[in-house]
Amino acid sequence: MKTDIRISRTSNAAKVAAILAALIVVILIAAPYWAGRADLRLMGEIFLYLALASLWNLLAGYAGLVSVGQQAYVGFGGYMLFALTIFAGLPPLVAIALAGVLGALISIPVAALIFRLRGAYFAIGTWVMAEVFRLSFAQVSALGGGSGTSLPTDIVRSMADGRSEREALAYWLALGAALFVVTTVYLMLRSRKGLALTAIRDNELASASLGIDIWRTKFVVYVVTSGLTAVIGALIFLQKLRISPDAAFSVNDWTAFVIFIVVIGGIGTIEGPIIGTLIFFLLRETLADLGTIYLMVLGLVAIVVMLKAPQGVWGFISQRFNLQLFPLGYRVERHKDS
Amino acid sequence: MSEPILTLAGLDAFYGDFQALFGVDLTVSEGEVLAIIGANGAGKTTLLRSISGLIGNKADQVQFRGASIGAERPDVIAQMGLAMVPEGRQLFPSLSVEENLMIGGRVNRKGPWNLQKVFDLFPILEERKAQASTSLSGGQQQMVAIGRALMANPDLIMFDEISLGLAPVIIRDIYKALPGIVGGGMSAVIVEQDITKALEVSSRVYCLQEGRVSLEGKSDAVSREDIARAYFGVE
Amino acid sequence: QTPTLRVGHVSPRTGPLAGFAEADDYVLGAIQDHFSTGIENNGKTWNIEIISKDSQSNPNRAAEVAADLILGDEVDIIVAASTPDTVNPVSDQAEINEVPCITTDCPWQPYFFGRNGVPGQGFDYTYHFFWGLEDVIAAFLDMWDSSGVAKVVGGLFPNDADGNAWGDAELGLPKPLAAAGYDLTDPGRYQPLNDDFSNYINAFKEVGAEIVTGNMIAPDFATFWAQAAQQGFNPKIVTIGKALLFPSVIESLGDRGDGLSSEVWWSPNHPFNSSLTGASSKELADGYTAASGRPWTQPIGFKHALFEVVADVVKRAADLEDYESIAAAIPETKLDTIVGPVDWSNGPINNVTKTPLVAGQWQKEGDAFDLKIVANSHAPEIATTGELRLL
Amino acid sequence: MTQILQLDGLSKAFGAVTVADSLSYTLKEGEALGVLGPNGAGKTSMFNLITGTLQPNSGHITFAGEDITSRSAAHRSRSGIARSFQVPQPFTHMTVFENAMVAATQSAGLRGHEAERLCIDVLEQTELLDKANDRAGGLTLLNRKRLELTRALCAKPRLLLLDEIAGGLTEAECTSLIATIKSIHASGVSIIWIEHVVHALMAVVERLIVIDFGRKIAEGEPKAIMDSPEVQAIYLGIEADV
Amino acid sequence: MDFLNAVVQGTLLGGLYALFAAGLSLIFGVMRLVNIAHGDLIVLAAYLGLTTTVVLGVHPVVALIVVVPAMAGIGYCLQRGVLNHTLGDDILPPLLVTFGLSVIIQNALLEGYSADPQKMDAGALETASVALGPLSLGVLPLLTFAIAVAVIAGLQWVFYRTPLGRAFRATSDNQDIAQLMGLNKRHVFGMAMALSLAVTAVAGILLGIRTSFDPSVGGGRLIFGFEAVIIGGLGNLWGTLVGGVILGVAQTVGATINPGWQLLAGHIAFLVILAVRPNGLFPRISG
Ligand SMILES: Nc1ncnc2c1ncn2[C@@H]1O[C@H](COP(=O)(O)OP(=O)(O)OP(=O)(O)O)[C@@H](O)[C@H]1O
Ligand SMILES: Nc1ncnc2c1ncn2[C@@H]1O[C@H](COP(=O)(O)OP(=O)(O)OP(=O)(O)O)[C@@H](O)[C@H]1O
Ligand SMILES: [Mg+2]
Ligand SMILES: [Mg+2]
Repeated sequence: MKTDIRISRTSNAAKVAAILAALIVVILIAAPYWAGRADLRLMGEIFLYLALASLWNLLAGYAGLVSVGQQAYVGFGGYMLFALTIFAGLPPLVAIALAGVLGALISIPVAALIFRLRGAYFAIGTWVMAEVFRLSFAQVSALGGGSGTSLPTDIVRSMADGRSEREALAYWLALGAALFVVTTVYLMLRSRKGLALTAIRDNELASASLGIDIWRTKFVVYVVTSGLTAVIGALIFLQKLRISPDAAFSVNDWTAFVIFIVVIGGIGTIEGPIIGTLIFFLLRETLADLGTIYLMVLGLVAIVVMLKAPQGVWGFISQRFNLQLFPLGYRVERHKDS
Repeated sequence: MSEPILTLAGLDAFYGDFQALFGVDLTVSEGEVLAIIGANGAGKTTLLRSISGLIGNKADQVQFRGASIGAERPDVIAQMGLAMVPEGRQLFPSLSVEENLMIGGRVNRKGPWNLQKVFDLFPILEERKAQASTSLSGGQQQMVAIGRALMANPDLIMFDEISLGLAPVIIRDIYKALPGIVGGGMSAVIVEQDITKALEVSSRVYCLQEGRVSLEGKSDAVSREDIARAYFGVE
Repeated sequence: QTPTLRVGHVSPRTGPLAGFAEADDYVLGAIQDHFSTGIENNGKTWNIEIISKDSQSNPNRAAEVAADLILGDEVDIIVAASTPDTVNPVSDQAEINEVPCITTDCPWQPYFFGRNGVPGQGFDYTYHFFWGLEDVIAAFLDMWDSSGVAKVVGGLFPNDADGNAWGDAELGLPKPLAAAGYDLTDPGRYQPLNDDFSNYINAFKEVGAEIVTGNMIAPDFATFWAQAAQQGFNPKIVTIGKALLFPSVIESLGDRGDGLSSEVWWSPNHPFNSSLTGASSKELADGYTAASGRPWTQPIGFKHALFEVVADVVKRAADLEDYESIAAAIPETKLDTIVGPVDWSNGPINNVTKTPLVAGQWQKEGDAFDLKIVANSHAPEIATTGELRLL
Repeated sequence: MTQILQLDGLSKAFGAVTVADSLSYTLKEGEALGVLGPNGAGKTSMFNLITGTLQPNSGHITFAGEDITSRSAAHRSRSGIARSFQVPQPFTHMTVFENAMVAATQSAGLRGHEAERLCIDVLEQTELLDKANDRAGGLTLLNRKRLELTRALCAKPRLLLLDEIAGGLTEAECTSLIATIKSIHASGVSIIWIEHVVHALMAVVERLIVIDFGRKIAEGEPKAIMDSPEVQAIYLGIEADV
Repeated sequence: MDFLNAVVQGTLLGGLYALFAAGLSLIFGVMRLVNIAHGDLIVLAAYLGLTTTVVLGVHPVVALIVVVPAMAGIGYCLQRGVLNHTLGDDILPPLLVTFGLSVIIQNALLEGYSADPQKMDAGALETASVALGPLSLGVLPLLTFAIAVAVIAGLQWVFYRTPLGRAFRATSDNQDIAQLMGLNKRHVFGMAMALSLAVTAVAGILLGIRTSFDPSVGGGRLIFGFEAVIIGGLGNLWGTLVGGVILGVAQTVGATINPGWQLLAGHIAFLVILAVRPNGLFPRISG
C-alpha cells in the first residue's frame, strides 16, 4: 500500500459558498433591472463600505497596522476626483483610476514617516497625518478651502446619458469596486505574500528568521491599501457630489464606522467585514432616525462585542462550526491507493 | 512528617491550547525545603506560576493551608502568605532598590522580616538602596528579588532558578544566605538547574519531565542515575 | 381618493448646528396641522406628507439623507434650511436627481458660488430665498455709520463656507467696507474650533480697531471675546454673524453678552404675516415660547416661510404628477410670507430671491436679553425697537 | 573546504550583562560545530547575533564571503542561514504544514508544487506528517521542537543553527534525531548545535566550543574539550576539590 | 513684539493642552491605555461643573469640590467595570471600547443638555488681566498654566513619593510580578483612571470657563492631548508639559504667519519631532 499525498486549498463549504457567491453576484449585477433607485443607491453605499472595511481589515487584521487615519486616503481620493475632473477636464472614470495611483504615491512618504512608530503611537500618528491632510486641503482655495465645493453637474451628466443609466453606472462601479477589493484581498492572502502576512501576524520574530522582510511586506500592504482606499474615496464622493475637508476627512464616517464594521464582523477574516457591513447597515437602516439613540446603541454594541466576543461575529461562527468560506490555508490529504 | 502546607492535586496548566502541566501531584510540608528540578521547558516555571495564581486553575487543584486557591487572584494568594522569587529576577526597573523592597512589604503581614532585617542579610543593598535597581549586578539583583519576597513575611517562599546566570561565587553567597532565610520555620520550594546544589539544600526533590512528575524522593536517597533517567527519560 | 404629495425636509437636528433646528418640531407640527385638510390644486385636494430627516450637522449625512428622501421616500419636493453645510449638499442631490428643491437660511453667495453656480445659467431644479452678503454689509454699515466710532474694523473669518464667503475679497465684506471708508484688518482665515486668537487681538490692537465683525461659530466667539478682554482689547462695537443669533449663546456669555450685535433676518417685530395661517410674526414667536418655554429664535420664521412657499407652489403647479411642472412653478412664486416677500423674478442672480435684513443689538433688560432692532434704513418697513449702545 | 561563517570580535551587552565578549571563530563549509556552556552563558544570544535578531555592539559577521553584520534577519535567512528556536516560536494559528510552507516559500523562495513537495518530504523526515493539518498552537513541546527543525530544513539552509533540540527526548527519539541530523550534515549543510545533552552532541559534531559569560573559553576536538578540567568545573558543576 | 507675544500666549495655551494631556499621560504610562473618550470626558466634566454651578449657585472654581470626586468615582467604576477587561497586548479592544464610550458620552450629553453652546460664568476671573511690560496677560490663562504646573507636580509627587505611585510604577513595569507583591492590578488601574479623570475634571472646568462648549467639542481637543503626551515621551509627566507648550507655541507662531496654519503648525511640529525622535523627547521607558 502506498499513500498518495495531495495538497488541497479548498473545502466543500467553500465550494458551495463559491457557487452561491457567483449566483449572488450575478443577481447583484442585474440589480439595476430589478431594484428601485433607493435600493440601488443603498446597495452602492453598502458595497463602498464593504470595500473600505475589507481594506482596513487587510491593514489592521493582517498586517497589524492599526490605522485610525485611513480617512486621509478616502478624502484624498475624493479631492483628486474633483480636482482632476474640474481642472484637468478628465472624464470621471479616468480621474477615479488616477486618484488611486496618486493615493498610492502619496502614501509612500507618509509610510516612511509613520512606520517609525509602533502600536498606539502608530495609530495616533496616522490620525495626525489625516488631520494634516484635512487642514492642508482646507488651505486650497481653488477647491473651496474650508467650505468645500460641488461637482459641476455637467461633469456628472457627462458620465452617462440619462438619470437611470447614470445611477446604474454608479451602482456597477460600487459593486465592481467591492468585488475587486474582496477578490484582491483574497488572492493576495492566498499568495506567498499572504502567507508571509499571516506569519508576521502570528510571530514577528520567527517570520524575520524565515526570510520575511517585515518592514517591506507591511509597507507594500500599506501602499496598496492606501491606493485602493483613495479609489473608493473617489467613488464615494462621486455619489455625494459635494466635498469639504470636514466631510472628506471625517474620522467617524470613514474610519470609526469602518473599524466598527470590521471588529463586529470579525477582524482578521475575509468574511468578517462582509458580515460586519451587513450588521452595520441593518442597524443604521432600522435605527438611524432615532438620531442620538442610534449612535448610543452603536457605541454600546461596539463595547459589548469587544467585551463578550472579541473575535467578532464571524470569528464566533467559524470557531463554532469550523467554517471558512474563503479558504486561505492548505490541507494535506492522503489517499490510500492499493 | 508534619502537616502539608501546600498540596497540588492533579494540577493541569495551559497556555492557550498548549498544555504545559499534566496532572501534577505534589505536597510541601510545614517548614520543609523542597527542590524541583527538570530540563529546560519541563514546566517548572509553569508550576510555580500556577501555585502563585499567575496561571488560573481549578480551585481545588491547589490547596494552601487548607484553602482552595487554584482559582484565586495572585494578589490574594500573596496576602495569604505565599511569595515567589521569579525567574530572571524581574525587579521593577522604575523603582529604586529600597522601593522594590518596600513594595514587597505591601501585603503587610506580621513576621520577622522588615527593611532593616533584609539589609542585615544583604548589607550591600543598604549601600545601594537609593540606586536604580537595574544598575545592580546580577547577583545583587537576585538579592533584591529575594529580599522583596521576604518583606512579605510569607509562610511559603518559592525560588525559580535561584542561581541562573550568576557567577559561581555569587551563587555560593546566595546559598550561604539560604539557611538564614528558611531557618525560621518558613517553608520553601526551590527550582534549580544545578542538581548538586538542589539536592544539597533540600529535604525532598521532585523532577519534572514534559509537564509530568517523573521522580519524587528524599534528596539524600535519590541516585544520580535515577535523576538522569527522570531528567531526559533516558532508559 | 385623495392623492398624496410628499415633501422631504432636511435640517441639522443634532450636532453643533442643532440650534438652527430647535424649533423644527414646533413649526413642522403647526404646518402639519394646517395641511391636515389637504391643499387644493386644479380643483383636486392633495394630502401633504412631510418627511423630516436629520443631517446631524454633517454635510456627508445631509447628502445621504437627501438621497434617501429622493430615492427611497420618493419625495416630490425637497426642502432644507440652515447653513451651507445643510443647504448645499441637499441642493446638489436634488439638482442631479431632478427633484424640485427649495432652501433657505444661508446667504445666497455661499449657496450659489459654493455650488459652482454659473451666473446667467443657474440651476434647473433648485431655488433659494434668503438675503445676501451685500445686505448684511449694508445693514452693518447702517448700524455703524450712525455710531460715530472710528472707521477701523477688525475682521474674524473662519475657514468654513460662511467665513470664506464673508471674507471673500471680491464678493465679501472687504470691498464694500473699503468703499464706505472703513479700514478693514483681516489677518486671514482661522480653522474653526480655534483655541487661541492672540494674533488677531494683537493685530486689531495695533491698528486701533474699534469695530469687530465677522462670521463665527459660538465656541470660537466665546474664546475670542474672553481673550480680547484678557489682552486688553476693548472694541466699541462687535457685530458677528451666526454666533450671536441665538439667545442661549448670549446668555452663556453673561454680562459680556450685553451690547453685542448681529444681523436680524426675522424677529417678532417684523411686520409680516403668514400666508398660511394669517398669524403675525409676534404670534408665531409667542406660540413657540408658549409651547417650548424657550425664547424665540430667528430661524423659526424662515422655517415657517419655507412651507408657506411649498404650499403656494403646490397650489399653483400645473400638474403635480410631473416634477418638471412643479419645478416650473417655483420661480413664478409671488408670495408675501412671514419673512417678507418671496419673488424669484427679482432676485440678484438665477434661482435666488432675497428677503429684507436689518441689524440688531442684544440689550439686557432686567435679567433677560432682548434683540433690539437698531438699524433699518434698507428695510424701513421693519421698525427699530432700540438705539445702538456702544460697548 | 572553504569557510562559510566567520565571527570576528563580536561583542554584545545588555546593560551590565555581557552576552558576547569578543567572540571569534570560523566555521568551514560542511562542518558541524557543537556549542556548550552553562545556562545564561550567551549561547542563544550568539545565535541571535548570527541570525540578525540582535545587533552586536561591535565586531563583524561574515557569511559565505559577505559581511552580513548590518543586514536584516530576513536577508540572512534568504541567503541560507536557518535556525531553530530554543523556546519554540511556532505560528500558532497556522497548521504545521503552513508553518513549513512559510519557510519554503519565503526563505527558500520556492513556489507552488515545488514548495509543497519539499514540505511534505521534510515533514516525513521529521515525523510530523501525521500532524500536518493540526494547528501549531496545540502541539506538545516535543512536536513544537520538531516543527522548529522542520521549518529550518524547509528553508533549504546552507548553515543550520540548532538550539537545544534534543532536550526532553526519550532515548529512542534521541537516536532517531541524531540520525536525522547526521543525514542533514551528510548532505553538505553546515551545522552549529547548542546542546546540553552532551552524548547527542558528541555523536555528530567534529569540533566543540565552550562559552561562559559570553567568552569563548575552550575550542577544539570534542573528546579533548570534554575531558579538560576547566570545562568539567564550569559546565558540569563538578567542582574540582574546593 | 508680535513674536514675543505669540510665544508667551502659546506657552500659556500649552498649559491648557498639558492639562488635557496629563490624565492621558498617566493612564498611557501606567497601563498603555489609549483613551479615545478622554476628550469627551473633559466635556462631561465641564457639564458636571455647569450643573453644579447652576444648581448650587457657586463659582465654577468652587464646583471643583464636587466635580473632581465625581469624575474620580466615574473613572474608578469605568475602569473596573469596563476598561480592565480590554487590557492586553492588542491595542484594538481599548481603542474600540473607548471609541464606543466617546460616542455614548457625546450623544448622552446631547440628549441631556442639547447642542446649545454652554459656558460657565466665572465673573471677573474671565476677563481680568495683568500687564507684563508690553504684554497683557490674562489672569485665567496664567492661572491655567499655574494649575497645569501644579497638577503635574502633584501627579509627579504621587507617582514618585507615595505608596500609590510605587504601585502604579510597579504595575506598569510588570503586571504579573506586581500582583505577586499583593497588588490587585484591577484596583491599581482603577485608581490610575480615577486620578486621570480627577485631572480631567480640572481641565474640563477650566475649558468651560475659557470658552463655550457643546457636546461635540471633545474630539478636537483630544488629538492635542495625545500629541503632547507623545512629544513628551511615554509616561513622562514633565515631558507632557513640555509637549503641551511646544504645541501651543507652534500654533501661535504658525498663526502669526497665517491664521490658517495655526493647527497645521502644531501637527507639523508633532510630526517633525516624531521623525527625529520616534519615542518622544524624554522617554522614561522605550516604548
Ligand atoms: N507564555 C507561554 N506561552 C506558551 N507557551 C509557554 C509560555 N510559557 C512557557 N511555555 C511553554 O511551556 C513549557 C513549560 O515552560 P516552563 O517555562 O514552565 O519550563 P521550565 O521548566 O521553567 O523551563 P526553563 O528551565 O527553561 O525555565 C515550555 O514548553 C514552554 O515553551
Ligand atoms: N533581550 C535581552 N535583554 C536583556 N537581557 C537578555 C536579553 N536576552 C538575553 N539576555 C540575558 O543574556 C544572558 C544570556 O542569555 P542566553 O539566552 O544567550 O543564554 P544561553 O546561553 O542560551 O542559556 P540557556 O542554556 O539557558 O539557554 C541571560 O542572562 C539573559 O537573561
Ligand atoms: Mg523556568
Ligand atoms: Mg539558550
